[in-house]
Amino acid sequence: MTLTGIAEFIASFFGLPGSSSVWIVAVLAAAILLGFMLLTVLILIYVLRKLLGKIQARLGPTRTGPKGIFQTAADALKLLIKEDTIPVKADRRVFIVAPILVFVPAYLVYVVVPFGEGNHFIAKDLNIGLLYIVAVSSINVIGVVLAGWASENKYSLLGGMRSAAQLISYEVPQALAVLGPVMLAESLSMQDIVKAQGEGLFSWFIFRSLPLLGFIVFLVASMAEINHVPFDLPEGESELVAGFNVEYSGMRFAFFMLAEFAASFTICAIAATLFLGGWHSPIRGFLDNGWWTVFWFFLKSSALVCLLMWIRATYPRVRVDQLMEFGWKLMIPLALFNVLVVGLYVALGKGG
Amino acid sequence: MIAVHHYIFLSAALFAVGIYGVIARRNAVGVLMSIELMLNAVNINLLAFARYVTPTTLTGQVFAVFVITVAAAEVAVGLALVINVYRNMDHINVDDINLMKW
Amino acid sequence: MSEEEKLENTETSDKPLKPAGKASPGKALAEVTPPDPRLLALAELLQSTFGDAALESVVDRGMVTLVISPGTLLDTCQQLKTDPALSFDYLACLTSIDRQDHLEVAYNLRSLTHKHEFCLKVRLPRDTPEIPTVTSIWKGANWHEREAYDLMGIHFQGHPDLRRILLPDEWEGHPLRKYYVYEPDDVPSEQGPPEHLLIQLEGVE
Amino acid sequence: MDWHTCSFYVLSVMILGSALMVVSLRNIVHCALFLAFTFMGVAGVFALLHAEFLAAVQVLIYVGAITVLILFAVMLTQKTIGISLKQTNRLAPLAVLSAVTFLCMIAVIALNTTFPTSGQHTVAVSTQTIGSAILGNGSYVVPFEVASILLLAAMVGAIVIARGQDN
Amino acid sequence: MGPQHPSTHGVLRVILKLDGEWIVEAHPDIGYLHRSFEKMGELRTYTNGLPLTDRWDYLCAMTNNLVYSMAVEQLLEVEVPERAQYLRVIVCELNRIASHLVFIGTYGLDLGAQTPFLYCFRDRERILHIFEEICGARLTYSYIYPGGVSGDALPGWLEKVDAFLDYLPPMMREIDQLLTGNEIFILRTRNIGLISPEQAIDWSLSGPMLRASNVNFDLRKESPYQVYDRLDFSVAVAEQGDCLARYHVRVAEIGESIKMVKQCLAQIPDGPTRAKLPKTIKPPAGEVYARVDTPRGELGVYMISDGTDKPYRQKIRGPAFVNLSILSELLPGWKIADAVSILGSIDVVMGEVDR
Repeated sequence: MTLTGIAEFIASFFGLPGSSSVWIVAVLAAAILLGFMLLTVLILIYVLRKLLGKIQARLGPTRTGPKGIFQTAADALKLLIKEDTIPVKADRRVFIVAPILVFVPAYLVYVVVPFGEGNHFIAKDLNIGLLYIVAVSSINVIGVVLAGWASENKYSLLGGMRSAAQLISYEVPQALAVLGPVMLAESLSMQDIVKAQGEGLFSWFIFRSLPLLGFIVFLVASMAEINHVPFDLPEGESELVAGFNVEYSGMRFAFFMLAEFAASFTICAIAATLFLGGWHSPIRGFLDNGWWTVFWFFLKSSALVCLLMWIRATYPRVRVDQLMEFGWKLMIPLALFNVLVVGLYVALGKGG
Repeated sequence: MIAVHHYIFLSAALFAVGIYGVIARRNAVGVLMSIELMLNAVNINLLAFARYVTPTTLTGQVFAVFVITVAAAEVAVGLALVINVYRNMDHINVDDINLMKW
Repeated sequence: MSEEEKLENTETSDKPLKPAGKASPGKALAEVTPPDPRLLALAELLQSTFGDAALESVVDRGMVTLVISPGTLLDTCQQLKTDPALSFDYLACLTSIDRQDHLEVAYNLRSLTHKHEFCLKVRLPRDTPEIPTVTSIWKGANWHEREAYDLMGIHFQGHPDLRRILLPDEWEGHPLRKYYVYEPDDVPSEQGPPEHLLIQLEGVE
Repeated sequence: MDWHTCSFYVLSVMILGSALMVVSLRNIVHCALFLAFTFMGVAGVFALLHAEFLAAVQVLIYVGAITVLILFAVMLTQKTIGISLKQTNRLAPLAVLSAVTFLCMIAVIALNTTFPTSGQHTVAVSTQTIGSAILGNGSYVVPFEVASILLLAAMVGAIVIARGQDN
Repeated sequence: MGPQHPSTHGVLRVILKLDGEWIVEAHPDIGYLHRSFEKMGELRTYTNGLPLTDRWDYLCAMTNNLVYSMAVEQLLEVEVPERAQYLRVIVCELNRIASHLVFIGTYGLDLGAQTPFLYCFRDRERILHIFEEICGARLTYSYIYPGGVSGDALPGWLEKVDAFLDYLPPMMREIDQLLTGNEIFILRTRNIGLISPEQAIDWSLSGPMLRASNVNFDLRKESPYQVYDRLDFSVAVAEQGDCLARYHVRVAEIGESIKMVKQCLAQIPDGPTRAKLPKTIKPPAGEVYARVDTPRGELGVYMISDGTDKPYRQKIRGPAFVNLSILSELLPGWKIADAVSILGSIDVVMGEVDR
């Protein structure tokens, strides 16, 4: 009942040439991933608002449906219906392309995320998995800059440039932080990394070598990458009103929101895979096969998502030059140090 | 089946577009972009040969990596020059940047 | 003009040092509160230092008031601030008053070191309300003076940025002037109120 | 007409199309956008040639960094975009001529020569093999170091030039 | 930063001249909320002029009523009964706590932290509930009348205040942990918008703005009015004079206010809550400058009576009006993001700036 089976069935059903089943598998996988992503984003937004409500001693959405579960669906519908205005002076084509350029990378990363054991829980286990993630996530910088530039207004251009600078300066520590697990697992492919963390809780990469350092560097750099709260400069409401997406409304604005939330889930998923042993259970061998692996994976990534939301509720915003300084003067040296330590750990481990 | 010469046509075409861009483009940044196109054409060729002519060794791919690094360095310096020219002469029109000292 | 006279004599009786709490009509309830000795001492000190310039000095209901002529304002304030015995380094409030036959500016000064305060008043002729600015001495006076100019029309010579602060720039007239009654349809022009308003405010010349 | 050939043609159309756009459009920002599409197309071709590592590196460096650098440069030289002046100078016909002659020359050479294509299947190219190829024993360690020094020099040079004399 | 800017606490426009990210010049442009209370004051009698005072500083209406009533009482030289004075101090200090809570909440919001805002407003709700019970209104109380207070404390009201005072400290610790210990908050506020003591005195700042620049001057201590001389409390002073110091001074003041109200509850005597005053108040001619220490600084009323039943002139000295005037000298040299933080730390209420 694997995907390829379904693909052959469809190929034969429509009488297409046998070899094209490869295409159909790709299309099917893409559709499933897209559906999965939209679903997670919907659930994520709902959980975020409920959790924020809880932390801030208020209720969160309760109107739409029992306990407000249809709230995000209502929001999405509202955004769909709202009229898509394009500023007159704006550069139409670039204005339309920009949100797509921001949304597509967040979606492409899902290809490599290992949801469970075996390769029917992963779209395509590329052997350059991690490098692919870093490469793809560097595309949205163009989208952000173009979005800022296309809406022809001073505030959004400044917001666009500022967030592009932020994204670039935090890409470096993120890529370096990712090197830790790669060295420990001696492979870029995500499944191998997860397999290397097989032996129970203390084999996870978060504890190996200098505990927590790589994990914290990666998480903070990724939070800056997706403009999460302490670093949400582009939407710094109090200074530049709503940064680069000030001119967007309706469906296009939904693209930006979708990309942001999808990216926040992927960040947690990758962090869980790299540092918290992906789909392995904490106790060696216990419930470690088949559908249970998917359960562990979601448990860990949703725990991380809740952590992110908690941080979103408590931290104020950082000033832009502090952000840059923090990025260049603290994060990159820390990431380099982490690579050094893990390198020593691996070399000693192998040599000793 | 796709053979080597298909890839060579592709890279030659890309290279030709690059040449046209370098010569005909008035804006300095446009010229830099065309140079990038030419370098990419070279890369395609390298990898095509690596794939078809010497599939066992990876020299082609290693060379491609070096070409990419050189290209990155070249763009960085080129754009720095362009910005400096813009700062002094308030335009980056390649035809008018012809005097050695301004 | 009866109300006018009554106002006049209570205000500018020329006895230099009037005991406070003078029983005046209409205050039958509370007994006369004995003047606070500290206030008397302060009034004494001010009288001695500015004897000549001071037109009069009044201690009334917990506040010492010293009236001086506009000409001597700047150096009096300078001395008030720098003189170690006085050291009035804090300008609490600057009030502009329209006394119908003349304008007044009251400076409430306070010394944070000696913890005493008093009110310095200056009288200005109605048609040319000109007075030097004190922003050079207390920067805090900047906005107070702009407000006085905006609402009362007192011109402060040498003020760094004398323009309207509260009202829109193209506003005519100065609302806090006594005759100023703003009816939306008949905005009074600078030279004075429209005729039909005159009867209400009989005090105006 | 298996998926290999058809995706090759799709990709090459995409590359050549957007490359032509890059050199012909008036608005420089649109050119930069099409440049990004060209690079992605080229990355696709690399993947076709079983060089996944190169494809990822291409996307990371070209699309992620160089295009953004060009966009930043374009935005800094803002005035020239406003008036989209005639983008091609009087050498245009000559340029077309030289490009076409070059293309025909290469085509003729490519058709006549028979390349010694060896039939074996490519070795499974994984990051390990490339890593050892670059840094392993008896391989390209020296050029690698030279390349890194070159990058350093370029970085320092760019910063010094771009900073200008103001500080 | 136009009048509708989300972080300018009301309708304040600051014309900023920028050089890239840095502010070169700043000219606050006020007057959008100008209702000319001073002119209206002159057209109303002493008693029905009081409801006007609630609209000056709408976050701390009790102190406005207090200063207006004290001015009239000084003119009449009438003595307010003990119980009324204690009730006045209780109510003013509670209002101070409420106003400081609003400051902490909005300041956190300015810098991006949403949670403290909701915590502060939840606690402030309880204070407003207590006020509603004693004077019927949540914001515009008109509770303190010339000569005393409008209504005596209902049975059980004092116990409610006591219960609130026990409820507040743990909540304050919670808010404290959220903001004070937060290193990003400290990063955004430490030595930003520095005001030296001389500068503060020269620009005649008052209240937390003055005390945060190491100038120990509090009207409640210097010239104690009502029953403040019978309460022992310490004046919260900080040295650095930056946004963080101003924040700490205000948080410390809440603690002090809790202590004061507790002592008032202990010492409050029984007795009448209003002095006998004639139907229409006609104070003898004269001039008086009454002043009170509000959460924003020294609120003063320079009242002149000419023997009639309407004040001849009523000048309102708004603390935030003066505190804001330093902005044009304070902002240049900082960045836009700092401008938001500095403006927030001044705790401006446009009502009494524009009058």
